[in-house]
Amino acid sequence: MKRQIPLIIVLTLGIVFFIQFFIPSQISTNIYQTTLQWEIVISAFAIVLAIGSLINHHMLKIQRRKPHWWNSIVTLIAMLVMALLGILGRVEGMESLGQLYRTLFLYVQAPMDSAMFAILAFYMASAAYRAFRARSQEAALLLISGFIIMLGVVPFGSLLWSKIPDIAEWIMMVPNMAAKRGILFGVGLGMTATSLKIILGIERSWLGGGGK
Amino acid sequence: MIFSTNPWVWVAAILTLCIFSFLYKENPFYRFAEHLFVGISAGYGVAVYWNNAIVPNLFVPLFQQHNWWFIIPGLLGMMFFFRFNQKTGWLILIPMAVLLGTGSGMSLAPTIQTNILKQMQSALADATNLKLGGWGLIWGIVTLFGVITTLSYFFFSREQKGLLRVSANIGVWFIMIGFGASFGNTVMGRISLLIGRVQFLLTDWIHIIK
Amino acid sequence: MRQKIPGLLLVLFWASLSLALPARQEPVTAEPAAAVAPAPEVKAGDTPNDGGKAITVTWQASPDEARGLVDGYEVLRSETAEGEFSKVGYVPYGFTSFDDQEVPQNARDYFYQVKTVGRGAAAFTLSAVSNPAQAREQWFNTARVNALISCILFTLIVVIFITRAKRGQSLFIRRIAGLAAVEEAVGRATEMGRPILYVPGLSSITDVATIAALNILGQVAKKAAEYDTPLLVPNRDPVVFTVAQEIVKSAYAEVGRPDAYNHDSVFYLTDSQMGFASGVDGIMAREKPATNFFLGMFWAESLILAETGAATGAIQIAGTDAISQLPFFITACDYTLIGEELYAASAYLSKEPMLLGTMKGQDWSKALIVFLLLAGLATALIAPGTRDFILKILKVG
Amino acid sequence: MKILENLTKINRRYIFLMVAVAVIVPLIIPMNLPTIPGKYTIKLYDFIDKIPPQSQPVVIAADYSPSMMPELQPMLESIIRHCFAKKVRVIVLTLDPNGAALSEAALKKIAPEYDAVYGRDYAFLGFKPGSSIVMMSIGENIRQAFPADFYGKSLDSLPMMANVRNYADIPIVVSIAGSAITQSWIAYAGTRYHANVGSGCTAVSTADYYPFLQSGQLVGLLNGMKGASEYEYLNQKNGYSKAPRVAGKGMDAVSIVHLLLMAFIIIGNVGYLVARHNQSKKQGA
Repeated sequence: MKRQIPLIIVLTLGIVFFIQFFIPSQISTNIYQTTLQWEIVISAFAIVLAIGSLINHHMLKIQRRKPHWWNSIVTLIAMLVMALLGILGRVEGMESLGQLYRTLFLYVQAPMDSAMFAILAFYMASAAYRAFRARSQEAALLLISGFIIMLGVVPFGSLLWSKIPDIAEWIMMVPNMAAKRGILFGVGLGMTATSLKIILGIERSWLGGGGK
Repeated sequence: MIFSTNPWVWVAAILTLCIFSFLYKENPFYRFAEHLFVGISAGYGVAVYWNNAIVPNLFVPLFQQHNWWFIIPGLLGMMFFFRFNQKTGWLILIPMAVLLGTGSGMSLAPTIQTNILKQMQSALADATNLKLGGWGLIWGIVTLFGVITTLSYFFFSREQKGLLRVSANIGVWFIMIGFGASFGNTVMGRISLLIGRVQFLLTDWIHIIK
Repeated sequence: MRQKIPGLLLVLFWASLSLALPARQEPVTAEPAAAVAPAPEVKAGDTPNDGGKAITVTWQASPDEARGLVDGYEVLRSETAEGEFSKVGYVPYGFTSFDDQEVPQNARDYFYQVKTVGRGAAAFTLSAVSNPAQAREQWFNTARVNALISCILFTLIVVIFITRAKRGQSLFIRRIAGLAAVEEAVGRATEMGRPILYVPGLSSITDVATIAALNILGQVAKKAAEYDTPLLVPNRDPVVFTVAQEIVKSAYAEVGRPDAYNHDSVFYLTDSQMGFASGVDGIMAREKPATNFFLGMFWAESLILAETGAATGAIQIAGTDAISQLPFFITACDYTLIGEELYAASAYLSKEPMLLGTMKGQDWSKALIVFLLLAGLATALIAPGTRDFILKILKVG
Repeated sequence: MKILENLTKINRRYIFLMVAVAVIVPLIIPMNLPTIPGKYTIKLYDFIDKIPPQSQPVVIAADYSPSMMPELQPMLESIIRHCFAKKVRVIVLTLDPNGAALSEAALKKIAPEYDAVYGRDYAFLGFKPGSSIVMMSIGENIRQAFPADFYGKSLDSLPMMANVRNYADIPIVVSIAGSAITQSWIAYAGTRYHANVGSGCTAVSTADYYPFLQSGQLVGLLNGMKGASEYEYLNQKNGYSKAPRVAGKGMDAVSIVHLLLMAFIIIGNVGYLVARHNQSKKQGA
C-alpha cells in the first residue's frame, strides 16, 4: 500500500503528460502550464525540511562543541538575517530592510560568488599540469588537442605558424562536435530509458532503499 | 596607494581575499567566509523561494484571484512535513511521486526530440551537404564517422571485441580530442573572471589601476 | 562571402546616397512614387497543430520584389469580405506567409488582405481579399509524429528486453572502469579510517542524472554500512536532500545495521551553486575524506570540487551527463563515468535483470540509430534529391 | 636526473602563485605583447570601417550583466570608439535588465573624447524586456519597440533617427552577449529581417558560433578578451583611439597565463618521460 499509491501516481501522471505533449489544444496547454506552476509550489515546501537540516546540523555542532563550532553560529545568524530581510523587505513600510538585503547581496554574497568562480583560473592551471601527461595514447590526444587550442588563443601561436588558429577552429568543429553528438545520443537514450523506468515503476530508488 | 572609503567595498574586498586564501590552505579566514557564504546564500535562497515561488504561485492565486484549485499544490507541498513523524513518514512519497511522474512524462518525448532526432538531423545535414562540396563535405562525413564511433563506445551489453573494439577505441580518441579542446577553450574565460576580481581589488578597493 | 556582397552593395548604396544628398538634410517628403504590384494568390487557412485562435495567411511574392522595390507586406484582417480591414502584422520582403496569432474567435469566418509596402514605405498596394478562413483547435500535433513513433519504438524495444530478462535470460554487461573501483574505494576509506564524501550532483530530482546518482548512492551506502565507514552527503536541492536521506537510511536498515545510521550524515548546505562549492571545499579540507564521489549533474563547480579533492589526496570517482563538465572531471579525478555510463552504473551495480534488460534495449536502439545514420548518408549521397525528404522526416516540431 | 624527475611534483601553491603574478603584473605594468588580429575580428572591423560617415546608424545590443564585464565591456567600448572616430552613428540598446547602467557608462565616458553629440552622433535606448519580441518589432519599426530613448525623449526628436525605420536602415547589428541571445539576433534580425549581424561573445561560448560564421549568418565575431583586445589594437593602429587598452592588458595576462600553463604542461611531461625512462632502465637492470 505504502509503495502502491506513489507508484500509481507516477504511472498515471507520467502517461498523462507524455500524451499531453502531442495534444496542442487549449485545455491541454492550460493543464501543462498550471502543472508547471504547481510543481514550483510543491518543491518550494521542501526547503523547510532542508533548512531544518541545516539548523539541526549546526545546532549539533554548537551543542557538542565540535571543532570550529563558533563558525556554525556565523552560518545560523547569516541565514536567519538574510531570510528575514528578504521576506520582510517586501512588506510595505519596511523597504529599508529590502535595501539592506540588496546591499548584503551585492557586497557580501556576490563578491564571494565571483571569488569562488575566479578560483577556477588557478585550478585550471594545477589540473592541466597534473593531468595533461602522455601516460597513454588517449591521454596524449587530450594533451595535444588542449595544447593546440591554447596555442590558438595566444598571439605566440599565430607567430609560430599562421595556420594554428584555423586548426584550433577545426578541432572545435569536427572532432569535438562529433564526440559531443555521440555522447548526446547515448545520454538521450539513457534519459529516456530512465524516465520510462520511473513511469513503469521499474526504477524505484526514489522510494528509498531500492524499492524492495 | 589610496584605499576606498566605502566600508562596503572593504567588506567585499576582505571577503574576496578570505576566499582566495583557501588556495594556500584551509584557514580560519576561509572557514569564516565559507560559513558566512553558506549561511547568507541559504537565507537568500529561502527569501527567493518565498518571494518568487510561494507568493506569486500560491498566495496570489489563492488569496487574490481566489482560484481555489491552488489548494492542491499547497496541500501536496505540506505533505513533506509528514516526514517529522515516523508513522506518516511515507506520505512524503506522494508529492515526490507527483514531481517525478509529471517530470518524467514531460521530458520523455522532448528528450527524444532534442537529443536524438535533432542530432540525427544535424549530423546528416552536415554530412550530405553537397552544396558545401570539397573539404566542407569531407569534414561533415568525418564528423558523422566520429559520431558513430563515439556512440559505439557506449555499447554496454557486448564485450568490446573485434570490430566493436576498434570502433570504440576510435570513439575514445574522438572523445579525448573533444575533451582536450573543451578544456583548452575554457581557459581564457576563466582567466577573464579572475582578471575581473583582480581589477575589482586593484581599482575599486586600492586605486592602483586607473 | 555571399552574404557580404549585398552588404557591400548596401554600403555603396548609402555611400552614393550620402554623396548625393547634403549630409544633414531634413527628410524629403516622398514624391508620389510609382505604385508597387500587389501580392497575388492570397490564401488563408487554419494554422495547423495549435490550440486554435490562429490563422495562417500565405501569398505569392509581389512581382516587384525581385526588382528590389518592396520593403515588406502588411497583413490585414476583417470579419466580412467587404468590411473594414485592420492591420494584424507585418513581415519583411522574402517572406510569403504570416501566422495571425490573435484571431478573436475560433470557428468563425475571417478574411485577409495583404498590403505590399513599397521601398521606403513610399507606396502601398492592397491585394485581393482572401478566401474565408476559420481558426480551429487541434487534438493532435502532426508535426510531432516522428517523436511519437520514436518513443513508441523505443518503448517497445525496451519492454521486449525487460520481458526477456524477467523470463530469466542471462544478460551480459561489460565492465565499466569507474564502477569496478567503487568497492576498492570504499575499502580504502575503511582502512584509512576516514569518511566517504558523496555529492549527488547539484540538480533537482527530475534530472535523470540525479536519479542515477541516488541509485548509486544506495549501493555505496550499503557498502559503507557494512564496513562501518562514515558517510558525508552534502546536498544543494531540498527535494534531493529528502530522498537521499531516505535512501541512506534504508540502505543501513537493509544490511541489518539501522543503529549505525547517523541522521546527520546526509545534510543540506545551500541553494547557491558557489556557496555549495565553498562549503564542500571546506568539508574536504577539514574532514579529509579518503574517497570522493561526484555523481550527477554539475556545472562550473565541477573543477573546484575535483581539484580540492585531488589536493587532499582522496580517490575520486566522478560521473555526469553534463558534456561541458566532463573534461574537468576527466583531468582531475581518478575515474570518470562519461555520459551514459552514469546511467549504466545502476544496472551494473545492482545486476537487477529488469535494469539490465533496459540497458540491452538502449543498446539495440543505438544500433538502430547507427544503421539509420548510415542508411541516410548513403541514400542522400547516392540520390541527392532525397536529402530534403530525409531531413524533413527528422524535423523537430 | 633526479631534478628532472622532480618536475612532475611541483607544489600546486607555486603554480597558483605564478598564475597570480601572471595576472596581476600585466594589469599594473602594461606589457604590450604583440597582437595579431584573427580573421573574424578583422571581418567585423572592416565591415564597420566601410560604413560611410554620418549615414545610417550601427545598432549595438549590449545584452550582458556586470558579471561578464571583464570580457564584454571592452568590446562595447572599442566598437563605440571606432564608430565615433569614423563619425559613424551609433544606437546602443540592451535586452538584459542589468545591462543599461553598463552601456550608459561606456557612452558617457567615450562621447566627450570624440566630441560626439547625443542625438546627432549617438542614441541610447536603454533596456526593454521581451528579447525576441523586441527584435521582431524593430524589424517593423524601431519606434514600435522603443517609442522613446532611455531619457524619455521621443525618437523622432533625435535628428539622427530621422531616416531610421527598421533593419533596412541599419547597416549592422552587433550583439555583445554572454548568453544565447546572440542566436536570437541571428534568427530574428538576421534570417528574418535580412540584417547583417556581428557578434561579440564570451570565450566559453565562441564554439557555438563557428557554424554561423561559416554559413555567413554572422559578419564577424569577437572572441572574449582576445577579440576585444584585437579590436582595440586595430583602433589604435589606425589612429582611432588613444585610450589605454583595457582588454589589451587583460589579454596580456591571458596570454601569459596560457604560456605559463603550456610551460607547466611541457615541464610535467618532460619530468614524466624522464621518470618513466629511468624506471624502465631500473626494471631492465
